[in-house]
Amino acid sequence: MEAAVWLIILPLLTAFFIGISKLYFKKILAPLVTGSAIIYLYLLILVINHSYPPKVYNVGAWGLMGINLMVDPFSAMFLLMIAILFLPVIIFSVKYIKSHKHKYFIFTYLMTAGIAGMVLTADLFNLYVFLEVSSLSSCALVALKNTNKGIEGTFKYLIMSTLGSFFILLATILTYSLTGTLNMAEISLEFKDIPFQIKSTLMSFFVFGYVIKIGLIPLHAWIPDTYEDSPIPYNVLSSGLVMKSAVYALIKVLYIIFGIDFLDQSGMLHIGVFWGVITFIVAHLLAYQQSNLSRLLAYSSVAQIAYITIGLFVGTEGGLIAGNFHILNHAIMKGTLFLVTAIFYYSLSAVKIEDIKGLGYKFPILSFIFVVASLAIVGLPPFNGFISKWLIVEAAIESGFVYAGFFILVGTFLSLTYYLKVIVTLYTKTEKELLIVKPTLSLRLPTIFLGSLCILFGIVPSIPLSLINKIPKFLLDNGEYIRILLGG
Amino acid sequence: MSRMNAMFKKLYKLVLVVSLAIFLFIVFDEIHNLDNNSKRYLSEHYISEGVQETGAINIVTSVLYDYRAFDTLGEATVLLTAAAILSFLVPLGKDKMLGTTFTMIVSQTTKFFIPFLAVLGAYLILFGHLAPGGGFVGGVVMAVIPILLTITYRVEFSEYKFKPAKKKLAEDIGAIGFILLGLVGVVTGSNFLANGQANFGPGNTGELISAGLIPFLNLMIGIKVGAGLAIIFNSLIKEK
Amino acid sequence: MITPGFLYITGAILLLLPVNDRIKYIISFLITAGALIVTFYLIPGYSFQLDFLKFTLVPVKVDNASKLTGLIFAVGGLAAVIYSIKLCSRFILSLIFVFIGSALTVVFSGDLFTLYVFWELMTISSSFIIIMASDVTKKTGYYYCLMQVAGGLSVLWGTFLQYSATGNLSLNAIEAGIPFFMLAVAIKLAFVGFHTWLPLAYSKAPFYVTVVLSIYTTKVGVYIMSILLSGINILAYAGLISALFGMVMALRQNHALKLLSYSIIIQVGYMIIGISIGTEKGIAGAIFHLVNHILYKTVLFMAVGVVIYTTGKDTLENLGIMGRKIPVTSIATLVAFLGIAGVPFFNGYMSKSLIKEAVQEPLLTWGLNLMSFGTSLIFLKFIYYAFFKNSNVNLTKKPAISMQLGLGFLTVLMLLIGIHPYLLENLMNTDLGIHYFDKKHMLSGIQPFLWSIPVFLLLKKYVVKNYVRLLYFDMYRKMAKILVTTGYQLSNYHDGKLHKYLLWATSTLIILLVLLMF
Amino acid sequence: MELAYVVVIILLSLGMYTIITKKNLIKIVMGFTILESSLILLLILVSYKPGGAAPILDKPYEIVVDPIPQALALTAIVIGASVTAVMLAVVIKIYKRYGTLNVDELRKLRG
Amino acid sequence: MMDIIFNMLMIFLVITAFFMVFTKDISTAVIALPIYGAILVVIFVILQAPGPAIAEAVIAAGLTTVFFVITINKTEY
Repeated sequence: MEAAVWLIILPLLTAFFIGISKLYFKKILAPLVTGSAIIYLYLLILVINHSYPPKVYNVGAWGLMGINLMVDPFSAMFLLMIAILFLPVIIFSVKYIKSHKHKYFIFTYLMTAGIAGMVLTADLFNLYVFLEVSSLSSCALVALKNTNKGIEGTFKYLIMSTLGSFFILLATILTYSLTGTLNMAEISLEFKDIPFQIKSTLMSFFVFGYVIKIGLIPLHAWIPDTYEDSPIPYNVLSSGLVMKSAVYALIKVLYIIFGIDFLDQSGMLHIGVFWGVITFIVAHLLAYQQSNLSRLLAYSSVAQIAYITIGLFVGTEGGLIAGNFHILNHAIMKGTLFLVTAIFYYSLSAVKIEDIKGLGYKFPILSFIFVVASLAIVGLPPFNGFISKWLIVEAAIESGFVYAGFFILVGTFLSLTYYLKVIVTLYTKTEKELLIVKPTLSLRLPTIFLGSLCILFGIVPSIPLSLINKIPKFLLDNGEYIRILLGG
Repeated sequence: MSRMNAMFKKLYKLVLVVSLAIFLFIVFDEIHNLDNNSKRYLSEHYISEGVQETGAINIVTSVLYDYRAFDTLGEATVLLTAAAILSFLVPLGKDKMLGTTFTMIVSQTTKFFIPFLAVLGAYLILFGHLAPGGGFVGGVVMAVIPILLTITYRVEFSEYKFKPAKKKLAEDIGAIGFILLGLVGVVTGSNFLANGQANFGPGNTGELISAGLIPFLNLMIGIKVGAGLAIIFNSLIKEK
Repeated sequence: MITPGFLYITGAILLLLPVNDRIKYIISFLITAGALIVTFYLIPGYSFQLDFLKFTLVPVKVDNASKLTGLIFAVGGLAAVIYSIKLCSRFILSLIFVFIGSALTVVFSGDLFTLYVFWELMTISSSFIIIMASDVTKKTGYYYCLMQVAGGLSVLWGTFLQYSATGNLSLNAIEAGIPFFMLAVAIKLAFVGFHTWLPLAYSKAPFYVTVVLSIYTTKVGVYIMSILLSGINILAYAGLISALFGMVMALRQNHALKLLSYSIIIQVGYMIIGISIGTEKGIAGAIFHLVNHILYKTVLFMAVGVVIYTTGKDTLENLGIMGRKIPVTSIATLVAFLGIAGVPFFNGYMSKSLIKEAVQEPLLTWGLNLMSFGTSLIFLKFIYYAFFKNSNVNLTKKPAISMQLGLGFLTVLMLLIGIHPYLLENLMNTDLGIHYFDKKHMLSGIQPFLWSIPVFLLLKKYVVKNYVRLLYFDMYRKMAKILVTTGYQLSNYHDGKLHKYLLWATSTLIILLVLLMF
Repeated sequence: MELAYVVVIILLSLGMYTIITKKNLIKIVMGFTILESSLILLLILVSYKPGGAAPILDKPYEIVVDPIPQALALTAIVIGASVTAVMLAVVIKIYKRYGTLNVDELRKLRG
Repeated sequence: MMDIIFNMLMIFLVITAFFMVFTKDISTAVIALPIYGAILVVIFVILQAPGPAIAEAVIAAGLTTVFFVITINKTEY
């Protein structure tokens, strides 16, 4: 399982080499980043292929005394998401990013390293460190355009995310002082004897810290601000990976450390589902009001993450499968939408919704993809979003959260209101002469790739589901996970 | 009415903070009553076996650079990220710090200090596994040299002495070096960042050349942190 | 196994390829005719199973009723595509193919999952047809899509309730979620109160789009209602109310397309009554009426389309073009008029008498008579404008051959069914034991029509009046306004103050602590 | 020793209070440094054992304080300092762009 | 004896923190920052944590204060 640690080292090394290449040989940037991304893709596929049964890698060969990396189906699903998004975004960015190009790639690679670290690690403090790596580089990317709005968004992001990290660190420290260890498996074993009240307080700190980064209502306010004036390819990674990595960490902490039984007793499952319902209703209503396309998509991200939250907090096998599938699908759909938006911005600096008027006739294929992705994200058949929403609703009803299922359908309707608004604008003819920069193939190809995945996973959902189906076994029964991590 | 509103808002914030404090108090009290010191078998293992296993006397260093060296990698990355953010947030411009010039005495004293600082930094870095200190602290002390130069002689001089590109290069080399040292473990058939377990010459404990790779890791971190902080400082200063 | 729906969707994908006009014609003709042939040779009782996720789906299940419905859908598809092929672009044509294909798949679907997926696909494709078709239909398409998706979502919710109650997705024996299926069907059928989308979409959209939409949208609703909700007697009165409402509204219209749209509501009322009776005759009558209605309403829409095509407008005044200038269209219109009025030896007559035969309660019988009477009245107005009122409208261009071909094809079918009504029974493999052309049925069939002529002559000045103010009240727009206002208020709370956000965060923390600790 | 925990709580609450009430951006960043320092103090308190020696084992000691939280504290200090530096840089940038340090005037992003 | 010093230091720490937060002038607050850091350093040393103490002295009390000073310098002139 040497490849697992390479998943973290390779982006780091690439980032450092980009730093050096900026000083001495600027020309090699594009081959360097694409080459590294291709190798990274290969490594990811290698690790995903060997993810079942789960494997443990001891950093420093210290066994349980040091830090362990663990590849289980849950992290493999996440790695699959990185594999799908990362190379297209890198290829897209090579052409798209014009200013601070080196810095952009440095931060992107650092962010990916942080996310890969968060996904793979089985150590609580290590999780915090990598969380900090990914959120700090993410902040940097928000500020990259160096505009007023970008800087303001960065500041808000920094403040909120640092507050979240702070509570995560507090909870981590308290956990250490209670259990004397930082290994998740050992903590989980030790936690069996800890009084209920302490555990629930710790859990609320963890939940609060991660939820700030996930952005459920009312902790969501910074998310649209960071999306509004940042490089759009970054938004793909931000909504696809950064927010999701926080979801991942939260779920891992809750399900592995605290265990499903405790979540049920303490009422966290109910809180999570209810929170999700509130969030997507409000987020949909807010998204309708937006005139800025990125902001609209950001609010939509908040809503979609609420669906994911519902799926994951339902607490059954079906719910976990549905939530994870929606994590993957949302990354693909939102990635497609953002990439198309980015091409619109690249071609005629369209920011507002009315700026894209009439583009449906200028870019027929891209607009078609935009329509496909937005219908998918609304949850209409036969696209991938529909399948995962179907699974979420089914799981919610199955475990008694009938109201959640009903409101998901209401939310589908609400999300259609604003996506259809955008689509209608896209296909409204305009008198204005549009000055258009033709997007090159390297911009169009990644977009088309992601868009076609929307259709593919909608018609043949069994491809990703074969991997995702293995996840609930390790989350619902943390004994299995603990046994493997402890080397049994 | 608006004053009432403002008063109410303030009170509400106060209530929030106080209730947070009360919750924390309850939790701390309960944790305190639990008596958890018996559970620290991991740290007891570090204390009883750490010196033999890693060869470093300073257990904190051996935790940082051996048992939990992966954390340190992440931490160094955070610092590098911060340095990178600052260096691009700043447009190229002249400094405007204070705008005063110092007297002869100050500059002479600075000159006088620099060798001492260099020696102190080197000591802190190289003896990190034997005494308190280590790469981070030593790196910071090293970074004070360009900072002092900047404060006393303005940025131009400092950057003439220590070119920004060189600092950036040093930072990257530090970080890459850390990873390469970690990869030594992989090359020799052990795991990434292996040191104590891979038996890289623990040497005689208490000596300078001991504890395997720890001094070298310390050195790399020292270079990285020193260069990174110098970049951060100069960037902040140059911000118009 | 090739199903007609699959064939159509393949055709849609083929049409997306950059082909020239000639190939476009060939592809369209082959696909539509092929689908008709395939549907004709489907064997009742055939079904096909498919494993998807953890369900076993039945994408194709043929029985007598679905075969007849599918056949008329395929006929309508052939006629409509021939009619509109010259007018619409390749992309719109492709969407139309998706639309027809999904409608056919819905008809042959054997489980709720397939039903929902293709129901929604119909909605999407038809909305995009409306949105893309012209510059003035953007808002209409938006409204239409939202309404239809609301209906689709209630199908979905009903499906979920049914699935969680029974554990399977089969179409028979609906136990749970009936109100939601009702809501869905009501929206699809343009039931009174849910009808707002229909006149709007059908009158604003280009006429060739309207022709296609009018064949399938409401009829799929009728067919699904006959499967899922048959035999709920109370709905018969609801259908009656809906039809009477449609009658009143239709009488007040000045535009041909709107008049026809409201008349759809009346005709759908017949089908609702037939289905709600629930007996074999009732349902068969409803299905037959569906077939007949598709035929004559499509012809009428096509005729109005020809008028719009040749004169540019769809006001009733412009119908005066009919007569010698466009002979084929005029004959077809007359035939369709006699059909819709329920005159014996024309096609509407047979299904109307069948439904009347099935109805037992006197109130409903009188209602049916009233509906027939109203229909005749409305179409007398139509005919009056078309043939008897003097007009000085001139042709601006000649109607295309393809349009007349589509029109003529359907007219021939109409005449055939009118003269030989047992044709439909044979196609459905049933024998209802009714003599259509005996005295009792003939009398009761022709009476409303005969009554309507003197009434029309007497009340001509009220019926033919140009109503300036139209009754128009749309509560959905009001509801949408409330939602938008709420969103605006919420959006105002996000005023960019970091302190506010931090305060929300801290409050959340405290709430979370309180919730979890106690 | 109990006093120390109370101090941690006080510092933490004080930091939170600073962040949610103070208008000045620099004060807010200062609130974060207080928060960070409270956590570091907590870490050191967790590591402390009465009568323990510092974890530098040049000779065998009876009781040695826990080294792990100290290592974590070192990491936390560096991360905290990095974040503070970034925040301050952004504050300077905001001052250049908006001409103010009042947090309530950062309202270009809304809705 | 040690306990008293320790408790005194703790109280000083809190007072410094309150001073930092509630003083009107930012410069004064920033000047209190190294004092705060210094007290923390002493506390760390008392609590047998020399490593973090040095780090705190150099990084938190030293560098962070310098950063704050620079920020004030850049924002008030």
